[in-house]
Amino acid sequence: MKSFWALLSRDVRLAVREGGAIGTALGFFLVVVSLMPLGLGPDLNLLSRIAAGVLWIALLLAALLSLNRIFEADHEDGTLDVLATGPLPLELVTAAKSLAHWITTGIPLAIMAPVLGILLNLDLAAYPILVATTLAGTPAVSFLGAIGAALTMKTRRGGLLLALIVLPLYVPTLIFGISAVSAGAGPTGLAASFLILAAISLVAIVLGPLAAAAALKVQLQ
Amino acid sequence: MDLGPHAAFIWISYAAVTVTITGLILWLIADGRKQAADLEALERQGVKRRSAAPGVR
Amino acid sequence: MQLIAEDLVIDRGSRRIIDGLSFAVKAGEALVLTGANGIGKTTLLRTLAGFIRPFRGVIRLDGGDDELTLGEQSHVVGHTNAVKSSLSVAENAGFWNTYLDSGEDSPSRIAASLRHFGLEDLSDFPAAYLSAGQKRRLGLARLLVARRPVWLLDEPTASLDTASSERLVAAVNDHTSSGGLAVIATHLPLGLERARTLDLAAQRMAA
Amino acid sequence: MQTLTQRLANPARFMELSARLLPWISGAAGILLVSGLYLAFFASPADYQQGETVRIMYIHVPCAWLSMMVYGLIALSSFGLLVFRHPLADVSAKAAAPLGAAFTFLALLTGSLWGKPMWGTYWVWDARLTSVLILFFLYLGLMALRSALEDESAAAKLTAILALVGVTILPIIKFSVDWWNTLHQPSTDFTSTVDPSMRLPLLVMAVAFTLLFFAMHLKAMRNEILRRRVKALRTQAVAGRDRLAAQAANHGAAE
Repeated sequence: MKSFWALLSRDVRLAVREGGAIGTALGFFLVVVSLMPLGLGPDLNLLSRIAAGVLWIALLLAALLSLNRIFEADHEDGTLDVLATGPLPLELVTAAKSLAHWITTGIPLAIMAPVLGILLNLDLAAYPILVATTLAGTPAVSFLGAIGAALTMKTRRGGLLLALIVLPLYVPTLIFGISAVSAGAGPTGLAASFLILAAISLVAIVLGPLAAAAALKVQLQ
Repeated sequence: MDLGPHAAFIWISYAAVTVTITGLILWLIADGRKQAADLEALERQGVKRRSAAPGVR
Repeated sequence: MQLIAEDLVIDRGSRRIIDGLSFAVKAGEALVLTGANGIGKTTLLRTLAGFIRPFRGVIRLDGGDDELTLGEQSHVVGHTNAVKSSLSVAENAGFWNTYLDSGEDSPSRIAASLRHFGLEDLSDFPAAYLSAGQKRRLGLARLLVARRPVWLLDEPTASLDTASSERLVAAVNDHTSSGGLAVIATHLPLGLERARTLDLAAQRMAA
Repeated sequence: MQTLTQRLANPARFMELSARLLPWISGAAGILLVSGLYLAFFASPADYQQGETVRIMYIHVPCAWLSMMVYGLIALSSFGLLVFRHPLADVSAKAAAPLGAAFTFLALLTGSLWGKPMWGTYWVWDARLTSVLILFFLYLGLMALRSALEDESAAAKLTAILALVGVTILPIIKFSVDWWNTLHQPSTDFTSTVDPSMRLPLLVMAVAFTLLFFAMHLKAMRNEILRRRVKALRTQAVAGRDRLAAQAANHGAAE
């Protein structure tokens, strides 16, 4: 357990100190959301109707950008070899690294989402729901994304390939994330989609590290 | 002073500008102190500059 | 304690790299792997570490911890240093200490390992400032940060100067004399004590 | 005769000069700011259309002005770096970027707070706001590019290229956003005419903010120069404090 915390806190510290990755993901999120009105026209009623979808898609794309660094940097400098011979099973190594990715990318993006809601004239009542659903949904983004990151760790043009592999896996998160925010469903519908969203994340937290560790074992050969 | 029905927006605007600029100024001062202290610590340890201005390449 | 490999056959892709290799390294011994580039030294070390599954044959550590794999009882030093440039020298060593070893007396152990490789005055500097040789030494300091009975070193003297190589040799000698064992791939004669040489080229000729 | 920029080329002389200049600029900015605030709140009338909210203009307009001026300064510094290789040009560009981004952010924020009472929503995709938003992105891009590059002299040149590309494309962006906006809705232009009674406080505030920026910019440049000295000394120190290298050198001398 001590090793797990050591790895988690080291990854968070590296992300904070190197800073670039978090800032780039947030900036990308902002730019993608701002491009939407330029493409669709500045009609505020239209924008507020599609706000939830735009925010979720932009959030997924922004998170996607930072995924490939989860294992790549550690592979390049040989850290991954040493981590693999450590006392921690590889499944927990991938779990710690996915969790660190969620803390340094998922949480900042979730906090940023309502700020960008202003640009899309999102209904004020939807803000708490938006934060809650993005926080509940983004673990799936990091933990499923780690699978793609492990699979494409050694490939050239890994970023594009990663998007191709991982985006289909995000479909359930996207559907229930949006249906929770587009409040038309009413309180019971809202609770249902929120619970399903959390369940998807829980499945991802279990599945992601297992699959990513299996992929890493092949990659380390 | 009566600023009408939208006084809150005026106050928030001024507060936001004040907080941001004050924050920047404080950060600049703190950063300046830190760099000066680092420089002094290095010089006290006997590391000397080789040329007049190696700071700028 | 004894590291034993029996009738080892290792394939990489469709190429057979190692064919029917057997050897044993006893506690207190260092085995030096020699042979030209591409002969399979790195492959053999990565197989011992457990990254590559051999096509045939057995690798085992007699007298080791039965609950751990050989890799988990080994220090593996490859061509890369596993050093993060935005962490300081001390933070790098400290991380590997906590991650690899949960034992006590961590601070003194970290300090001793940095001192052994001549980095003690640099411990507060970010590793980004280090030269290639200094980074290599920081990578090697990992060997002393946590106690492990088996050392698997792949070209450990790469980018080291003479004085630094001597420190590495001293570390390996200390390790073997206190009952550890080491397998080292290298081109250069290192002057190790209690060392045997295994020439992979000759081995291949024999097979 | 030397020009001012030539005399400033030596960082040591710049440090000396800026240390003498900084208190005066800060003091002037402070005095102007206080008098500007007095004029803005007590010596100017409420707008007959917008009421008291027009007082947001006295900080919004200076921030919007600075957002453009600072980008111009960065472009100018970048030009100075790429063409004349002026040693302080990159220090100036690097120090200005976060300050410019902050003022652009404040222009957007105060604009949005000004808009809420007028339009009933915090954000409308008005041509002017949209252009400033894109300017903000350009700032973010500059800072992100610099932070992503480790080699400082390469980072300096590459960000300078990006800044010059940005300043070239900016008018095209402005034009296209205006065009996009007229496609969809009539322009909501609300600052076209400024009543003479508001002109003086606005002018004072604009000058105060500009001086404030220059004071902060000077300080940030001084910090940056110090940071580079520290970095150079550290690099030197790492070589000097290597025990093994020192030992090897002693051996060499003894033999």
